[in-house]
Amino acid sequence: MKSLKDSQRLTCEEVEFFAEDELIEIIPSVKLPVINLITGDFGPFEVGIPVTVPLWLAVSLKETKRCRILPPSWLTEENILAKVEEERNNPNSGLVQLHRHYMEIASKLLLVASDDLQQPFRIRKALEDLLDLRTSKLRKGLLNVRERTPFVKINRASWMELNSLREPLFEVLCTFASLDNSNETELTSSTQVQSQNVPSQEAQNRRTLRKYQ
Amino acid sequence: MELRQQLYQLLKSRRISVQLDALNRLADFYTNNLENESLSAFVSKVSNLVSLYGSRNTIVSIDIAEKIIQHISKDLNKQCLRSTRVVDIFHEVPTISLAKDMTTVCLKESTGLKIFDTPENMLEMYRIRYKLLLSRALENVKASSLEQRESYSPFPKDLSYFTPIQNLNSTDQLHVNLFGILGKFQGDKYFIEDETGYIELDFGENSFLDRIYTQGCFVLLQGEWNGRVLLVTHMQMPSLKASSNSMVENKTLWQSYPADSDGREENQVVIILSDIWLDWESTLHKLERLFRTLRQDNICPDTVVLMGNFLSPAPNLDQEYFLRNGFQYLATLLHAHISNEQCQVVIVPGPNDPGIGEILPRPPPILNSFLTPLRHSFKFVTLTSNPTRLVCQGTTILLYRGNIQKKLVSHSVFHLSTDPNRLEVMLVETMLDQGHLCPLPTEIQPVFWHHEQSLWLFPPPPLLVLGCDGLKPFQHVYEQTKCFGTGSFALQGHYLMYESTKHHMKVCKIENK
Amino acid sequence: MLVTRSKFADVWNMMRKQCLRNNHPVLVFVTCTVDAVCSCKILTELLKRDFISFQVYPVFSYAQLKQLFSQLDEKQSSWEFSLFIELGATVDLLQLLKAEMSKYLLVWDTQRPYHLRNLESKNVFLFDRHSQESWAKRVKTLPFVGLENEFGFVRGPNNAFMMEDAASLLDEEDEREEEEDISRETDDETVASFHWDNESCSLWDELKDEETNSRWERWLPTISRSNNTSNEDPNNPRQEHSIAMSPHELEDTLKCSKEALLYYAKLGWDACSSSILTYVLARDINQGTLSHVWLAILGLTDHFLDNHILKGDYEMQISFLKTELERYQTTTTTEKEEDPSPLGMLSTSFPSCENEMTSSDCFGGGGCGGGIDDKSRIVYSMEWKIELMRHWTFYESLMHSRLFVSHFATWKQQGQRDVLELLAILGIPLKDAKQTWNHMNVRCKRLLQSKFPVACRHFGLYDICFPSFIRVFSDGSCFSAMDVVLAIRSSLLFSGEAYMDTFWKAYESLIDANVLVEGSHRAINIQRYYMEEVAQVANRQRILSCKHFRYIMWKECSQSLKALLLSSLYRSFSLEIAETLEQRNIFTGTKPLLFLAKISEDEWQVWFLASNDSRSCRYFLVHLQQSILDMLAHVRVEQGRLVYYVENGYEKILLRKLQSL
Amino acid sequence: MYGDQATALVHHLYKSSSLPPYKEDAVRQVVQEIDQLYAQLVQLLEKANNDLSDPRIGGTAIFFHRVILRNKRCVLAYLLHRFYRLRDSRYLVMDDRIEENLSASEQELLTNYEQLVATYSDKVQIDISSSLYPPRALYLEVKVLKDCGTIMTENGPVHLRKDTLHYLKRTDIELLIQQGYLLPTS
Amino acid sequence: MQATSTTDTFQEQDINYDVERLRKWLVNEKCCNDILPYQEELVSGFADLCEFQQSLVETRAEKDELAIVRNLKEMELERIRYLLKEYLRTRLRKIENALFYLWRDKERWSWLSAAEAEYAKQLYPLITTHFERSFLGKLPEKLRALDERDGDHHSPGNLDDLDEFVFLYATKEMGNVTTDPSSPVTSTIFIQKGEVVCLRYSVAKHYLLDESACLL
Repeated sequence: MKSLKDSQRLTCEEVEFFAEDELIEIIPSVKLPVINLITGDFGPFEVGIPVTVPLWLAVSLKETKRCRILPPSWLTEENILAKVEEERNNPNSGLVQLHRHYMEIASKLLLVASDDLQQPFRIRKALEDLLDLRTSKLRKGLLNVRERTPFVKINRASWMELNSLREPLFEVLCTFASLDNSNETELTSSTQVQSQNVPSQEAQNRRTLRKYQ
Repeated sequence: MELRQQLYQLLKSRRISVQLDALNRLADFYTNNLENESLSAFVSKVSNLVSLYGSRNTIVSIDIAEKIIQHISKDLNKQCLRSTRVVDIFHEVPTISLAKDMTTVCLKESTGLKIFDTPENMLEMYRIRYKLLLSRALENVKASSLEQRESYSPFPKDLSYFTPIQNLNSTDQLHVNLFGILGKFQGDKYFIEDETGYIELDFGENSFLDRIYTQGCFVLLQGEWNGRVLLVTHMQMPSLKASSNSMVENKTLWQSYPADSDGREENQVVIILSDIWLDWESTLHKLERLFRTLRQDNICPDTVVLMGNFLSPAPNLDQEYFLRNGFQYLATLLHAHISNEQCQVVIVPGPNDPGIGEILPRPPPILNSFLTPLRHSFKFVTLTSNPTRLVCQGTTILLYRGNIQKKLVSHSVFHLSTDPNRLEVMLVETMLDQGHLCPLPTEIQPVFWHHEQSLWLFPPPPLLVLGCDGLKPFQHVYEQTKCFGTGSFALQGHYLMYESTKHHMKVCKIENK
Repeated sequence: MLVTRSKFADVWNMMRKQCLRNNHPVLVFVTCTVDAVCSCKILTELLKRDFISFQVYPVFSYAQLKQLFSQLDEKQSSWEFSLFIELGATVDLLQLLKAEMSKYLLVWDTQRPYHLRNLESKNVFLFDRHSQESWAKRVKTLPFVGLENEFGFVRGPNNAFMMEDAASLLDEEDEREEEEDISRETDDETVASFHWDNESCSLWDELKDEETNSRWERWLPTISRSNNTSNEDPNNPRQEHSIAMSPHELEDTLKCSKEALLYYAKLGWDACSSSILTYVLARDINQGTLSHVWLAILGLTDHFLDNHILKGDYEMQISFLKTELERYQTTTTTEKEEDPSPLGMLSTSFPSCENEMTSSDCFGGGGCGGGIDDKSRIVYSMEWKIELMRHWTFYESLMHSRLFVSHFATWKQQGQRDVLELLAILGIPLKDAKQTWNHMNVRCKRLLQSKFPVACRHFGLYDICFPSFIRVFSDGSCFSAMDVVLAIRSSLLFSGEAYMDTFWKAYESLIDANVLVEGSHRAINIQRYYMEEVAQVANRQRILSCKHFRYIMWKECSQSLKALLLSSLYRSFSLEIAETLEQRNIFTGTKPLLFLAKISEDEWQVWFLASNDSRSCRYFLVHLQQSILDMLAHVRVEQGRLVYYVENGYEKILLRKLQSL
Repeated sequence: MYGDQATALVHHLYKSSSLPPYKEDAVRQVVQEIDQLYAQLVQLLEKANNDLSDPRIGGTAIFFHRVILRNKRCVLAYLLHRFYRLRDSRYLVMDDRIEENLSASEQELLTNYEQLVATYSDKVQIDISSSLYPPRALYLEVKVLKDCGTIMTENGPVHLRKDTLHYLKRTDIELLIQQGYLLPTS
Repeated sequence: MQATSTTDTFQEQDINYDVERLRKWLVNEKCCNDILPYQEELVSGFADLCEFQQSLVETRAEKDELAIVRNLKEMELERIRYLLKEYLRTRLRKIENALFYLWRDKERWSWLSAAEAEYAKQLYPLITTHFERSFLGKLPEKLRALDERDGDHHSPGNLDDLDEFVFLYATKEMGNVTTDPSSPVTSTIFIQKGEVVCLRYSVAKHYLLDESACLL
């Protein structure tokens, strides 16, 4: 069963992969014609004129030194630090709104385009803090699930975080649910015991065992 | 190229990685052999076999590919077991060779195709045949000694009585029996030779006409030795008679073929044509008529043997043109009249057909390019050698197309009677006695010595089919061997029909209206 | 043909276009040295940038290369360009590989002298740092192509006349050398924006003087014989000439062979590591990155450690790299001020140990595990010539460092006492000195940094420092270029059959820091081993001297020694020996050193080491080559003209020949 | 106790991560148990000539019946999930040990299954057995671990010799990587 | 939430939102155990598009500067192909898991594509014969039937874990949602656009089908 589940579930790589579809601005350093992809037409690329492309495209251009990446507005040290502050200040309210792929995008850029970022080292640090805060929050939230609940609202969590949350949360919910179910069934069975109607049961047994004769 | 791509993709989709040469090999195999099979079917077959040879996740190298191909083609053959099997004489005929004690012989696997000979090969062959025939001769003597009461046998009764020739040098006056090969000096002088030496012969007045004696054939001699020449009083060949338990016959050679006789014993019809002169209108008509008639009295041949020559002896300019059209026509004809496409077409080259001419055994002719139409309409078209052997439900049919009788007659020692029927009989018996399809020295009939044994008749085959120019179709039974002359289809429209269940072959003729 | 720096980009782009046009892969052939591996890495990076598919083949000998090529041919694999790294310059590639005219061979090789056929042919591109004009005139004036065989052996005259001829020639040489030197100074100013252009292999002007020719007359028969007999490809014009000898041609062949002889009889090293060349290429096509610089540094250091490069030249290039470094690390260096990471202090470039200490302390084990990525920094610093200090104890590394071994003879009682004394002067307790460097007392490190050079001076050791770079990984662990090179080399030392793996281990250690660490451990053992061997040689006085040269002979090799010699480490090893000998002044005088080792049942490895490019050395080399040439039937020439493998028994003959001077 | 064998089977599979060897004998034992139960049940019913009104008889009968069902279900689950794992193992880097762990029947099943998948991907014109992981880059740098001769790629043949480094289209060599011939560097 | 907003900001570019949709359905499939309707037009459409693009890429005469463009196109092809293949693979997996269950469920059966239905049809005998060979065949005849409807009605590989929890992401306002139909007390929540709620699949299902929400 286990292997089966894994083979089916959404993996981190995939989430990362989806993140690469997000659009981002670059400043080309070479002249290129319009690239018409299936996703849509991008370009034309004129030297020095910013243009928006999917992240993966930006990255592969960057890797071949054909462009500079304009980091998204939120990916600066102070903005992130601000977010961190926010998280700190209200520890028991929900998470802070962020890009749903902020982690993936940030790490990608830090990897390939650190020279286009202002002070990558410190951004990295800030991000790590942010991540820690948020994960701890989520974990706390997980502990808050105390009894059988039909639903849980998780707002403003990034996709990656959701994905990491999935297994444990469902574990918890399911166990609660099953507990309930079990005593439910027990209850029903007891009622059955009270209102036992022999003939029907016997008839059922008959049906069951007919084939042995 | 295109195909190769597809194949590659399909294999890939079945998670099979394949090396380039292996890929090419498979592609070729597919194009040549399995036209009518869908590519994907072929691929799935391959993928199953891959897991058979070498594990599922090994890259398919060339030799694995070969294995797979062998396997598949074996399956193909299984499908066509019903049709008769053609023995590739160059690869499948096991060779007889002398054992250590130069008296018994043993069988060896064929060494495969070899062209280049050394004199040693030739000597080897002669020696072996010498032994075989000698033993046969001795058998005869023994046999005759048993029945001495009834018939007079000219030979004394002790068994070790063939005098080695070298012994004669000591004496100059002796009555001797010799066994050896007949040879010819310059001029008209003959001599006999055995392992030890040779002496000149003098036939004097008497001539022996029971067989066709030529140089290079083994004979028993009896005569007076006068120190210089041998006055021959009696001469005969080591006859096949009663030679049942000689040293080879008991181990039959053709056992070593995989016996194709699977349980199913339904009747098999083999049609044998000789001399199909495709450049003659009349021949084509004859063919047409033949197959029509066949279909009318619904005989559906499982094998059609086409023996050469495919062109009339008349010198014509562009053979190629005639051959191509001829075979084209033939293909359409067969396709039209023969329903079962399992039917096998065997093509035996004639002496005048393109290809390596004179030397025997004659390798398959160079007709391949002409045969494509045939190949399209029939699965199994085999170009075979001459002579060749068919195995039809366990019985071997030996086919030989060549003007052997002309050769023999022209080199005969004695002047022969011109009675054709007599000639045929003599011809057949000579061959069988000599245990050779053309018992002539190499300067007259060159042979590939490595494969000479495919010309031998040890043991005599149950069915021997001779296609000789200028011979009417005939039928002669000598001991256990039934021998048939095909006659010329082009000229008289004769042909042979063989039915496996009855083990019966008959000479037929299309009535010309 | 020669590709000078101005042309790098053009040639490369030409190749790029071709490959992209008809999707052919590029073949890369690499020898097994650190420099080669580094430049290979750079080049492949460049290829990846353009999505050009390539294939890398490690190569260990020309024989193997040949065989590889024949295989490629029969596999009809389609290719147009192939890159040769650290091999091929000194041999006639086209003839050796039977490559047809449609192929192009790009060569980065530091070995000199070039094989003239390579210079001549249009299919071979030799990447060279020399400014166009400085080479151009020489190349033009080398008219004697074709006298040499594919390994660049020139059939000289019979030995009797050899001696004084060569000698006198070399005299002329030296004069020319001097004026060359002056010209070089001037040259340097003119040389284009980069300073890494000095002429170490320069002997070349036409020899005008007629009177020498008279002497060469006598060589004539031998020359013509050699031309007819020696196996050269027929399509070379000079051959027909030499067959039909008109007096005029006769004399000029004469001259040619003379020049050729001298040309090929040079000590085969040129100063610029090929990884620097490749880096410059990357930079010119605007693909340079920080990691490329690092690779270049490693390559350079590799050559420096093997004395393939003159000190001045080395410093020039270090400074060049330093400027390059600025270009990439500007963004990060801005952080320095407020950045709490050790990098800030590191940048105070002297002494290295200081910052090492801090880094190792405050960044003990923490941080995200190694792996050479952009998170790490490269810092210029003055390094001490103490191998592997950071990965060993100070004491041990001192005892085994090449400098101190040669200077103190640390394998002797006396030497050890000296070292102890040194420590005492420094005021470092022995137990601290024997502490692993990372855990060494901070005070001691301070002491070291302040007093060490002085103390050394007291022992007559003056230059214990050399400019180099350190790499600080994100986890604070810190490698000096020298140590990295040593670590990589250690993995090149191969064991048994799996010599292919050695190359790949080296390659990985460029990518993976963990492998690098293993390497450093191995390197330590090798250092130890070096010392043992050196000690043996020096103690047993294994050195034998003749009139013109000295030689060392291992009649039987231990397994480990074999491995050492067969790998590319043999050179640094022999260097260490040579230095020691000089320091211990055993047989004073700068006679060239000849090494002979019986590496297998039936073969001797023979190589040659000259302390300087002096006249006598070159003269000896001429002679050596001639004698090798005479017994070519029994010699395997695998690594160009550096190392010869002589059949067992013939080594005696060789020696006799050489002694018979 | 009844049904232990069967549950043991399931547990055995559940504990092991990859595909453990097929437990032929265990299955056989379960079959025996079922047979014996069945015999008893039938006998019981005959004795009671199908009069189930007596709760004792009925109860035991039902009990037997349930045990039988349970056993069956366990074994079936065992087989089915073995199949699932087999299917998944196809996509991982395959090693031949897996092949040994299969029962004959499973071997056959596997081959048929592969055929089935292949036919499916032929039908939809999409080769679903390739590009199993999110594509990172178009080309890969791989080191050749085992000689695999000359193979065909989009840009002509390439000879993959042991201990060489190659930079090729991922689509061309993905399979070889899975089969453990090539190793992606870094 | 972000995705939409970002794409809104880049409205001037003509983005092919089908890619978005394909991805969404892939995620939906991946995030629940149930089999959802087969997105015929998406799959076939993209298959054709890929073919077309591929042909373009191959026919394009490569000038070296355009080589990079070519590579980018191929790269994107790879990405989209991956989406497609993963989509199909996931569905096949589910079919295999739910094999014995699908037979009885008309609705889900109707949601399969023709090829998939065919696949299921052919897979069923394979597995059943496998069972026969290795187990059922050895039982007494009466017990050989594959699934017992009576007694415990569990056929092998049923979807009892079908009604699991999922992350539901509202692409538009969904209003009041009754979260737990099973329990007597009806609890409802108000879900507005862009919220993520973790609840039972049985509840989410209906919203998935009318594309007013998708799973994460």
